[in-house]
Amino acid sequence: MDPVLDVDGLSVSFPGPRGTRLPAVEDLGFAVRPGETLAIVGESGCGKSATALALLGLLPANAAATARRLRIAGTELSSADPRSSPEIWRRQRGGRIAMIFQEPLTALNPVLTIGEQVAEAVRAHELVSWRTARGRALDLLRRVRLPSPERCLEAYPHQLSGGMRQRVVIAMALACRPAVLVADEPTTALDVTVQARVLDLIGEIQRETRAALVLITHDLGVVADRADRVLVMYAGRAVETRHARDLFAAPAHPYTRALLAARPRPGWTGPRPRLAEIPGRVPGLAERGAAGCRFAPRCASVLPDCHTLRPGPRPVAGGEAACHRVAETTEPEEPARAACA
Amino acid sequence: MLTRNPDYWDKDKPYLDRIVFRVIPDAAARAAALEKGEVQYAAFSPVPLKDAERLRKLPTLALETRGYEWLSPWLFFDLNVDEPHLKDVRVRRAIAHAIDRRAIANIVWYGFGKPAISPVPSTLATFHDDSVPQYPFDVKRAEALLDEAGFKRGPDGIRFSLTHDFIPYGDDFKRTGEYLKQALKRVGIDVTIRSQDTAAFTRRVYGDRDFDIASAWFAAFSDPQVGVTRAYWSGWIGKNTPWTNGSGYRNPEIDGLIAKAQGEPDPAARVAIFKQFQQIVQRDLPSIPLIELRFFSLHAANLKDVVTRGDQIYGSLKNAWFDTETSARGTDPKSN
Amino acid sequence: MARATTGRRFWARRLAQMALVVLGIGTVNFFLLHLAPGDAAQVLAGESGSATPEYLAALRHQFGLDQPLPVQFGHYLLRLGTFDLGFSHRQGLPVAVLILDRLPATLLLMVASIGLAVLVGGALGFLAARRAGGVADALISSVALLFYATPVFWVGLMLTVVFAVRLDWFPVGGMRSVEASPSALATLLDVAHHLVLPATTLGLFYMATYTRLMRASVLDVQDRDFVRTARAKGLRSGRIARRHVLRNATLPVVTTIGVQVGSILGGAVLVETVFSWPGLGRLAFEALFQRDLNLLLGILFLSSILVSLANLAVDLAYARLDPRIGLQG
Amino acid sequence: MSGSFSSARVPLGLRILRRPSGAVGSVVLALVGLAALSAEIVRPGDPLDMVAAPFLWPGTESSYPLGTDMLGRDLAAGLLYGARVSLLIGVVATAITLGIGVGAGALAGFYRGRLDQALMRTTELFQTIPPFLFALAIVAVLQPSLTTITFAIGVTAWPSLARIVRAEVLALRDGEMVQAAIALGAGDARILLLHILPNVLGPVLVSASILVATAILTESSLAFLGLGDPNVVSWGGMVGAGREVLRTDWYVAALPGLAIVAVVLGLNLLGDALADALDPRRTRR
Repeated sequence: MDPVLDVDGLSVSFPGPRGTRLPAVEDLGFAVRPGETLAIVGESGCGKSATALALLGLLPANAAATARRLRIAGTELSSADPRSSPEIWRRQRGGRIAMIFQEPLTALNPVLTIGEQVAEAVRAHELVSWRTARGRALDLLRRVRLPSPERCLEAYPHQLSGGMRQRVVIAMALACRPAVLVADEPTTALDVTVQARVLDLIGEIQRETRAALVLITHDLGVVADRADRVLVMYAGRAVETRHARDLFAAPAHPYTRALLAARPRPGWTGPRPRLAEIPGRVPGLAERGAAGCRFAPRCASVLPDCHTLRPGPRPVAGGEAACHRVAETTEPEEPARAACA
Repeated sequence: MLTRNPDYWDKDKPYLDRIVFRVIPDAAARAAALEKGEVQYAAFSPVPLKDAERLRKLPTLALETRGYEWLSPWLFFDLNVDEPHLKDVRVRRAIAHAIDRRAIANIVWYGFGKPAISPVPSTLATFHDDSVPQYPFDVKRAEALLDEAGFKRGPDGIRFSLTHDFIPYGDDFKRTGEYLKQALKRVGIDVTIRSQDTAAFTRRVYGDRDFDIASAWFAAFSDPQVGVTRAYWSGWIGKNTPWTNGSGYRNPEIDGLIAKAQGEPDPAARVAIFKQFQQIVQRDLPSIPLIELRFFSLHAANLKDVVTRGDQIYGSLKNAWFDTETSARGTDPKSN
Repeated sequence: MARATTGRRFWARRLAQMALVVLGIGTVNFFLLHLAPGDAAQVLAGESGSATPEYLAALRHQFGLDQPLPVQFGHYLLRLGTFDLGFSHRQGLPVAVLILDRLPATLLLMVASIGLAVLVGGALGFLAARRAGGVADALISSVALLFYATPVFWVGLMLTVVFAVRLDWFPVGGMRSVEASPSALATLLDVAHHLVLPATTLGLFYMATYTRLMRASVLDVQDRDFVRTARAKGLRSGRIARRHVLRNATLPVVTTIGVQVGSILGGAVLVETVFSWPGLGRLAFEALFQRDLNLLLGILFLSSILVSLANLAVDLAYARLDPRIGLQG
Repeated sequence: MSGSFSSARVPLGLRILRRPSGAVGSVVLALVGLAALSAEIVRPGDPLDMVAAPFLWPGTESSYPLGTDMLGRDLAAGLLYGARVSLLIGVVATAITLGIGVGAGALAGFYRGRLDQALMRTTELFQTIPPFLFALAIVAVLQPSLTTITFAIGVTAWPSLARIVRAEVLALRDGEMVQAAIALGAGDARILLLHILPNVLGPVLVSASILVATAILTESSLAFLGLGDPNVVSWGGMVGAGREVLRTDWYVAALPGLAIVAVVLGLNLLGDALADALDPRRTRR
């Protein structure tokens, strides 16, 4: 079954000082099959949100996106810049590929009722009357298990809780049964108790609609639980793309290993170990030289080549990793336990 | 709006079917209305004087100065004779010499006025006396008189200061005040102009007498006794009765002449009385006649016989008629 | 879950507030005008050629101006309570009649000019924001600023000279043309024809405020998350602009209208003077110079009611536009 | 996503000049200021003096490049001295407005309670009386002169400023900074003056430039209605006088009109630049 979302060579840049362009995302490639969940994980500022927005052509006006190949739900997009063919991109958005945002409090229009905003999503792609659209909206609100959906139709966003609003956003995303769902940290703004239920809802919907899900997150726990495959990003580049089990079992890239090591072990009974840190900090947009591996300055097992030669992706069990060291050793780290709650 | 009264006593008059009175408070708007023909007749200098020259040249409009002789308006400065400096007649005469009446007539009033030499305007031919003492424009004479009166120029070149309240009837009078300020500045008198509304002006000049020089215009009407003597009769002083004796001039001889004229039946004797009256007041000069105002009205070129009757501008418009033939041909021979 | 119902407490508070403000106005005006030298009788006597002191005294007595100040003020407040605005001795008519006669003209002028300012200004502001940074944006912003910086009467005079006299498209002044128009429609058109220049003059000045306000507001709303959500839903840009951007961007504009009613009435004095529009602004100016105390107080009193009503209307409109605002008042 | 380029804090003045509106605004105001200062040097003597024939068109006579008005007064001198008067009226009136507005706003915002209610009711009262009509009444009552006009404009323009200041003070009052100052035992006056007011400076500065502009416009409107100070040459007065001869010699009213437009435009541009430069959200290089 060929992938429903197939991206290769995706780059996004922003205007820098004195007319230069600064790379936020560099030469990113990944594919997602129907029903499959790809988690994109990395520290904030690594370009994962830019990637998500690029997929829907929602980048701000001053951003520039390019890609060697961009196929979404069967449509081959000639360029990653939505302005090149606005009508095609418009039909994609909400129709074939939909997005779930991070901030439920501000994601909804305060002066329109929930019903209007959900029905609107239906009418954007299907020529149906308002009455039919409202009916569909009601079904969608039931589908996302909102309490008393009839009243929600007439309610305004400020009358709903954060979790309820996120369910509305999900309902809107589902409106036209998109083939690809992009969720940009969908639960970060919610409290923990609500998070799990929202993620379950998304998973349930994905199984039912066989949609491909791109899940943007910085929470490794969520990745371990929900993701089939994982793409680890660092400073705009993919450092490792693997099956989730293989990644947690034997992280190939030093950065991935450092990320996993930085997690607290709830079950640990021994003396409380000092949490491992990654020295230095993520390079700002302006400090990303083209040559060499971006993680080199902070890498514990850095090699001379790392500073000069950019490591290409090398095959590893269940995927690939971009690191000069990968060729020689892939000995497993101490066994990774099941992810925390 | 007035509509034609079919059974008017003066048969088959008035010729006009309807007269509509429109209230246009702004002078510029009045000028535009006349120019566009929305309005066909306007009296009492309805438009800014400068515009009048322009409008008179238009083929569709005619400017009419006749009709105001009955009114005979004259513009003058009242000098408060109780003011320490103006008490001295030499100072009053110096001020008269410092003022160029031709400049006021031609520059300040754009030619809509004639230099006046006596409070009895020349339009009252029988009573007007042009042999009254004259005060021609002579700055050196003015300075000499002021020195003679003992008001030398101070280190800053100023002899003394006065205030001037101009009659609040629009920009023309304000300009006259501004002219006075410059004229007296040349002879070392520093003038501060004060502007206020009508109520404050009349109370200040004719009631509280809290002023130095005030400007005003009176209508002399056809007989000095009707319009002129009120400015000099001492009975009115300080009674807060507007448009009377502002200067505060008290001269029993003048009061006597005024009373005599009221009882005098013989016209020739009344003329002699008023000639003597003019000689005295122009000698004492409590108020300085500046110019005889030439009011004008503007009317459509094809509107004829607007001003015909004795009471002239106040007359009814029963004789007025629209000459539709000539205006059709566009050329109107006798437009003045 | 429907919006907070309109509390009776809200209405009680607002009416009390209005009464207090109006009472304050009455006090301020009354003493302000008593500071002025001369009074209505003085003016009447002045304008009628000349008057004997006895006549003046009689006039004063008739106008009640000879009573001690506190008594006059007491009378005034008493009458204010019963909405009897007193008698304009100058015009020989009760103040209320005079005001009601001139009120429609001023309301028409204000509604037209605010309407023009908000609609045109808003549209231009919206356009400028959509093309932010472009030539259209720079052009619109500078033209708006230009009108904001130009004296209202100057614009009025210029428009009269060009459009009324030279091009003869519009009448020079007044509210109705001389010929009595037969049908109501003709009268309506005639008044509208007269209204164009004065409303444009007053409107252009306030248009600049709304252009700048709408532009800033649209720019702000455009970056909001829910607009991005709307785009993510694949809505057409026109719909996004109307339903999402514009609806939210108009909120601050509505509040500004309330605040500006007072200053527009002030602007009306100038425009009504230039175009001899028979409105309250001009009447107030004349009343001031004729020391017609009752008339002027009546107008200022009415203007305060007008402003309070406008603010009330704005609050109601705002509550309808923005569901988050209940009517706690 | 895109990192912000937070470089060292660029001085306010530089940030204003960097913005196009700030640059143009400052240049215009500098020119007007220069004109006001150099009046004596460029055109010695009294601008109200009748120095030449009336109605000389600009450019017709070399010694009077901008021509003369209906009384033969030199328009160039009028504009130069007029700049001084207009700026004087604008600045002093705004100072009065700032005094009352900031005072009322700060006290209302800081002390809240009955004082706040009382001040806010007065603000509302002043806001319901049309400001121009109110200024008109004051000037007509107290006889038009430089002082009465300035006072009238100043006293009728403060309500909107009071509201802005009150809002700012209310926001700051509950901030940690103020709580910390209280904790250190600072008295109310100290807190208000040293901590709160400096932070309110931004919005006050912005509205100050707009207030000066409005004051100059109001003065010209008063002069247009015949309520200008007759002893002083002011742009508003010149436009008012020029109105009478508008149809024939429109330059008499046009030139001072343009001067007013220039200053008000300059002030507004400066206001925009200030607002932009001081707005924390849009701190650019």
